[in-house]
Amino acid sequence: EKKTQPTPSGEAGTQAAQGQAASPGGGTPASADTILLGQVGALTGGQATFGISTRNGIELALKEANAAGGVNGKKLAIRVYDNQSKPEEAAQAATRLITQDKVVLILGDVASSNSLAMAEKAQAAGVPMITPSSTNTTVTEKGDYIFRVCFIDPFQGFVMAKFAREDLKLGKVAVLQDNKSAYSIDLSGVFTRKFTEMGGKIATTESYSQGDTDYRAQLTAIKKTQPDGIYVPGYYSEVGVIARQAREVGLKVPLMGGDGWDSEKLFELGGSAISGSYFSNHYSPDNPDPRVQKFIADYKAAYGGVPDALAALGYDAARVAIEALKRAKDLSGPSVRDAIAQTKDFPGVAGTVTLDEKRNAVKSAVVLKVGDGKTQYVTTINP
Amino acid sequence: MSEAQVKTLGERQAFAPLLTVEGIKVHYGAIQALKGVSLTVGKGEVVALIGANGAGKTSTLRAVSGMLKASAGKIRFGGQDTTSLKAHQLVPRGMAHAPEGRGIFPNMSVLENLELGAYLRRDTAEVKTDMEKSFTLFPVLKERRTQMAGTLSGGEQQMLAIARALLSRPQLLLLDEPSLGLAPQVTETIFRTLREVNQTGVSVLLVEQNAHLALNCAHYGYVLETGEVAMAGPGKALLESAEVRRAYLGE
Amino acid sequence: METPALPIPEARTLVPPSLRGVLPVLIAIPTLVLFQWALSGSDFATYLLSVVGVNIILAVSLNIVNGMTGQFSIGHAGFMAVGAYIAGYCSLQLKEVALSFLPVAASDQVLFTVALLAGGVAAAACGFLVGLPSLRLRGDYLAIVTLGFGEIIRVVVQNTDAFGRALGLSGIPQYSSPGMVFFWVFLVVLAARRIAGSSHGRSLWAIREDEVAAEAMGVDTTGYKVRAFVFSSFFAGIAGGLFAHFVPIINPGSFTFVRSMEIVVMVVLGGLGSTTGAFVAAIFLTLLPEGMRSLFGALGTEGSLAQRVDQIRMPIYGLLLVVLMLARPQGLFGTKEIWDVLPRWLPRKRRGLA
Amino acid sequence: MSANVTAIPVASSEPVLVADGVSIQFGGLKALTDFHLSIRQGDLLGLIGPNGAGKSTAFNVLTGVYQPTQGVVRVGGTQVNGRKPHQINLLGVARTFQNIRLFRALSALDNVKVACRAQTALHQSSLSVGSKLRNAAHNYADWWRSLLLTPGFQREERRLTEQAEHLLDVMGLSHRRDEEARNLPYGEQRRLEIARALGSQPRVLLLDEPAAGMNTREKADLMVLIRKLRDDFNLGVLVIEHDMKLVMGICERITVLDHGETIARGAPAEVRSDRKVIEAYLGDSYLESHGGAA
Amino acid sequence: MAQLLQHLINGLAAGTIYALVALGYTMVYGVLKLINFAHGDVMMVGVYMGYATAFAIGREARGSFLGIAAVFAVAMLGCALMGFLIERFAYRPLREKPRLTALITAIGISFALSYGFQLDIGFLPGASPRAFPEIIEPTEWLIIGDRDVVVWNWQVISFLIAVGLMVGLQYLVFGTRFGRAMRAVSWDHRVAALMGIPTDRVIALTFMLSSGLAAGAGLLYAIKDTSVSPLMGLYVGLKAFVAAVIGGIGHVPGAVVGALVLGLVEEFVVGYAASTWRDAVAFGFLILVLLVKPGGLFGRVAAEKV
Ligand SMILES: Nc1ncnc2c1ncn2[C@@H]1O[C@H](COP(=O)(O)OP(=O)(O)OP(=O)(O)O)[C@@H](O)[C@H]1O
Ligand SMILES: Nc1ncnc2c1ncn2[C@@H]1O[C@H](COP(=O)(O)OP(=O)(O)OP(=O)(O)O)[C@@H](O)[C@H]1O
Ligand SMILES: [Mg+2]
Ligand SMILES: [Mg+2]
Repeated sequence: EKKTQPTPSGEAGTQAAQGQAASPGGGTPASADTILLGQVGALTGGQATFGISTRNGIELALKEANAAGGVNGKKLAIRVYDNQSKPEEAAQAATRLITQDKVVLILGDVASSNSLAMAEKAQAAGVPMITPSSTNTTVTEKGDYIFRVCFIDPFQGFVMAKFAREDLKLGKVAVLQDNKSAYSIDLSGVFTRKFTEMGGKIATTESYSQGDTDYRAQLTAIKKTQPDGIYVPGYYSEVGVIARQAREVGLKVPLMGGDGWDSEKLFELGGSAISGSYFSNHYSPDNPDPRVQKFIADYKAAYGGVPDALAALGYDAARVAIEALKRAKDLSGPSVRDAIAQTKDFPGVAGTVTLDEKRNAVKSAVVLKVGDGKTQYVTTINP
Repeated sequence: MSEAQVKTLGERQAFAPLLTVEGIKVHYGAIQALKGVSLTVGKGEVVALIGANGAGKTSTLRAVSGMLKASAGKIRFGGQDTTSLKAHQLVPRGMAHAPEGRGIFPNMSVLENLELGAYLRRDTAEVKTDMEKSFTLFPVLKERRTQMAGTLSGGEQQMLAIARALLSRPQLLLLDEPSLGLAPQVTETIFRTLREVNQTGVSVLLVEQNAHLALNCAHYGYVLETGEVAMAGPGKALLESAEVRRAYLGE
Repeated sequence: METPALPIPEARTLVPPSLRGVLPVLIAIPTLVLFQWALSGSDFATYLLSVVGVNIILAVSLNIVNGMTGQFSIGHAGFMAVGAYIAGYCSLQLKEVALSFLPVAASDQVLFTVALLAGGVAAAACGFLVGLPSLRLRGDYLAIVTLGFGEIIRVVVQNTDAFGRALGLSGIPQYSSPGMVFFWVFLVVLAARRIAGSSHGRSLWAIREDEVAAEAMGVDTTGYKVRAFVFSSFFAGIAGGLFAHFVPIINPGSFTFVRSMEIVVMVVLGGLGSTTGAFVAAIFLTLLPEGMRSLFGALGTEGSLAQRVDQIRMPIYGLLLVVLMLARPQGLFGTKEIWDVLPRWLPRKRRGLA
Repeated sequence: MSANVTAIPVASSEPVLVADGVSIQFGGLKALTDFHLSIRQGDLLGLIGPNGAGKSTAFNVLTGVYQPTQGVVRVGGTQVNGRKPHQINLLGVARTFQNIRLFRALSALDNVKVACRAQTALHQSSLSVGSKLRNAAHNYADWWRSLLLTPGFQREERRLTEQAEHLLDVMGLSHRRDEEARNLPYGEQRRLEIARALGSQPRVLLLDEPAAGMNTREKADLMVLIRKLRDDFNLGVLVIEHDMKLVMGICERITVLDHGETIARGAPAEVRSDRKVIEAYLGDSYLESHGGAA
Repeated sequence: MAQLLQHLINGLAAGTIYALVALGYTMVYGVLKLINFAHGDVMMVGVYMGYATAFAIGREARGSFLGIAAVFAVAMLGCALMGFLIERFAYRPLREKPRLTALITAIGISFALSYGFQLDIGFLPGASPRAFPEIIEPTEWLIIGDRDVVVWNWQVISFLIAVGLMVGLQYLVFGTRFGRAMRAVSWDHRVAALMGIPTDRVIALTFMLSSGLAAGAGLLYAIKDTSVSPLMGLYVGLKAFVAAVIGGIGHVPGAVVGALVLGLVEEFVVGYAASTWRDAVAFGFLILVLLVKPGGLFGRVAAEKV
């Protein structure tokens, strides 16, 4: 027996949304002339820095928009909740934003499990959600209210495989993945597949857990296989130390990674050991585009330090949202959703955003080389 | 202060006062264990404290040695007000308490237990001779020197507790039911030792169920009833009193 | 005068004995239906109450092992994980199935119950395994085994493709409703109370008080400890299953040892051995962070402090635990139950009653 | 054979509890050597000896707390070496402890009920897998009965309560029914321990220094009580006690241990005048004050 | 072969750190029977104190002996003070209370510290991991072959410190008056007081010692792995606790041996089996040890005389 699946389709969700989020006609509890947005992110716990970077980026975008007159005369405000890097907390916070704070739109988390939990709630309630930096494919598959402004894991894995094989001309690469992070496992999977398809060889796959600080065992095991390079699709918080210890055990080959590497702290944590490594990213601070440079300057002024990719994506996601709010015919869920879906050629600091029918941004990726205290643009790879 | 009507039998031998307890009260949560107990122990005197189960004998000793804080009343020891002193501050002033339930350290050897008795003493050589003395008093302990105290039999533990208390060279020894669970012979040994110890000038405050033994040995005795002193008098006089014989000797 | 394990009150003539077993259920079901109906339409309350309910089940069930039996388990999240993953997996597999003779909603609930029970039974089986070492291990050593078990479960899940590895299981149908969650809350509380009042409960108390004496009085201490573990982990598994069906995403990060500690905190704060204490503490500690959110929310949305309120919550939570424990070291109700303690907190009433 | 204890014929002349050449060693220490003992229902026996002679150890071996290194312990004809204390208790052997071990936070009534409860459990008659499984199934089913509050279960609970109340009454503790055990005075705690032991409906009762901490008057009462219990419950009683008045006053036969070895055994009068016993245990002064043989 | 040797060295180095932290657990447990769950977090705070000191004294001073001494002194004294305060205000009031209550306050303090240090307000460092400045310049102490096996100076230093501390603490506990007092307090502090032992002071000193040790251990850890974060206490603390239990909690050499064994087990699981299963194997190993020896490798389950 098959049954008609009661997945929260757009229609069901719309009704719910009209019942709640949109009922005050776009007005928010704060006041009639403010539009309230919500963000859920990791502000505490192992992934806290990602949530905080994202928050800063979003905050910057809102400040700018408000300075420029807001949305149709209304000011923008945001409420940020912590999810402690746990999906149930993300779901709870999202539900609170939607039903208590009655936000018109929520901005999601970095970690895909948490964004997925939020997406379930947002989709069911018919409140649009944009995730700035969840790259896992499944997130936007939750429904038509869920969008993202970044590329997806398969693309990023492909980018690095291509770069390793064609630009660096590596033959044998070892993989060191973060077993606690779906993102890392995904990238490592795609990379492995693509790299072997292109004729390369995977020497070995080792793993660690987020929060570890001693990787010598894995690196010693990797060293035995004598690879030409090591793909470490993890977060900068671990990668920096991995680089140091790789040098310590005598591994001199280049390290490669993904956008999780992007942080100013990478240089601090990795010291000179990380120099000469490569990672794929959403944007390069080297990009001479004045918009990008202005963003970097503003960010530096507000928070100190060069914005990382998460901040840039948070900034872009917020701006995509704001633009859509301006275009939307009212502030109800479906209208905002439709407005977001129409986003096309939006000039973000982390690349141009065009949302495809799967609500994913189709963007090119850049490959950066880590230098002494800063990154250096190497190449752009298109989808 | 609800001072009870204390029935006093006979005259007390004159001793210079060492310990004076005045109207102390003790509470365990809502339960009032002592309702104003007063007693004195003289220098070189043996004083027995008898009474039924739950009368408050143990509580009295605990309050005296600082294990418990009295909620009212005054305690003077060796010419000082010690009411608010803690247990470990009373030891250097000459108080030793072999508590109810023996309180030996089961995971330490017999020897270490004894050494703890002399914890505050620095005169290593004399501690050695004192230790030898206790070994002559209680030969079993010498045999079991290295055994973990927790695996001693009940009686052996009691001997250990007393020997340990003596090792601090106290002026006043508080003993809580030292004969509990002891073979008759050992009980005798202990009481003989008590007398010997007393001969060397140590005062003893003794809690005992065996009223016969205790009062025989004591210069003076107090009878506690439900947290109050009901009777007091020289040991022999109490022993002869009809009330004591009926209530505590079962005659 | 109260006794810790309240015996079943005798000779309550109002209800015939044959009815007493089922009467609470007869009362509970319509109440819960009403409750469910009253909640419909308020999603946040629904969500929050579901979380509260799940935590109550966890705390009350852990109390059976930690409070009543005096064992020390700090791996409860592990059992919860087993229940969550097994039940979640079942539901994902059965998502497309419907029982043709029932309406869709009813069929869903039937399948959900099957999935829950599967999770509960799997957790109970694990509880059996973890209980076995209690034959040889005491106190803190047993505790560390339970902790180790919880961590092993996490690693196993993290390495199993069928369980979605680090990403976890998502898209689990949202079958849990507060009515359902609180039906299980009701069951666990009733079960815990009835165990406590029965000879089995007394045997558990006896083990907690003095294992040697209990054994000498004919109590099969090992058997009882294992049964306490089985019983308690069954409900933890159910709690996990309920949890999986409203979040509705589970990943290994939700079942860490910190989670286990949070449940232990609820039990101790409620008073070891007090079912109602665990109940109240679970409610309080679950709502506390959310309450702080509301409190801070009143500060508005502007300014950097307002943006950081969620970060400040957790350290405050930690300090509050210290303060609470210092203020009530014996826990909320000690080993007693709320109806034993409450009259004493209301002094005037007591005098009236006495 | 899963016979219920209560079904065993009363006043059998068969020994219930037998120790046959039991020895136990702790490291190098021989705590008990070649110990023999046989108790029938209705017997009132004494076990005495100096401190550390091995009396409590003998109790521990008889009740399964320690496993003997040599020898055999039998209860009702079954060898019980290797069984757990609770299994031995179910076969009809109950005890008290030298250092009181009550369930301190439980009410007096519940203390007794814990022991009463044992009678509803299955006897694990053999150590076979089948019997273990049956046992487990029974136990889990039993939990369900209490969860469902079946009428049978309620009846059982009432029976337990009545039984426990009766025992409290016998031991003169009725007024303490709902008091937490830790709040009872010492003497009453001792009596509660006996009441609890009786709860398991033993055929043999082992008392480890029941009079310790009692005054002379209370001891006299206890003597009467022990005799009464023996008669009313048709018990075999084995008492460890250092109070000679009590032991000599009530025991029919006495075994004397010293350094783990049995140095004498017989009627009180014989034991009392035994040279070895006087040397090892009683002391010469005892002889003086009690005027030698009776 | 070379690889095996390298793994051996890695494992011992990791175990050494666990050992240093485990010693603190074991000491507090030995005296109070309290699993001090905040121990790892105290260590974390100590590391941040050292971190701040290292910056305060400036880059040049760091490598010098005085500089290193300053970093260690500030961290260890600071932590000892913190340990004192925690004991005084969070544990002492609960000493007569059920054991679990102090455990809960320990958890509370652990939460407060580990989350508090994630804040980025004022002097607090923020959630992100930071690189610990190089106060001891890493140099190769021994090189075999073409860098097939490398032993670093800090590995040797840490190992020697751990072993030295183990011997020292063992002596302290079993060879000194203070140690005897500790053991007496551990069994029953009320009776210990009757021996004239100032129990409060003994417990406070034990706490201070254990906290100071934690800070020292944390600094060696930070030198070894260079990365410090507010959550480091949680991760290291848990492993060190496991190590202490493997060795028999409360047992000083046991803690060190247990830690070294744990470090080696983890290393070899990663090196020769599957790195994903490391934690499961570590805990599985723990459970196995306890099933065979219920008191840990060295601990004895206290013989209870009935
Ligand atoms: N820790 C405690 N908590 C609560 N009540 C207590 C405690 N200790 C003693 N009591 C109560 O205080 C009263 C006096 O007790 P105490 O131990 O001083 O009596 P005692 O004369 O030494 O009796 P015994 O002969 O049994 O040793 C008793 O009613 C007892 O129940
Ligand atoms: N678990 C054990 N480990 C080591 N030695 C033990 C153990 N249990 C008892 N012993 C030793 O065995 C001997 C006999 O002890 P037991 O307790 O049986 O003596 P007892 O006759 O009951 O003495 P008491 O009259 O003093 O209670 C003692 O020397 C004791 O030290
Ligand atoms: Mg007393
Ligand atoms: Mg004995």
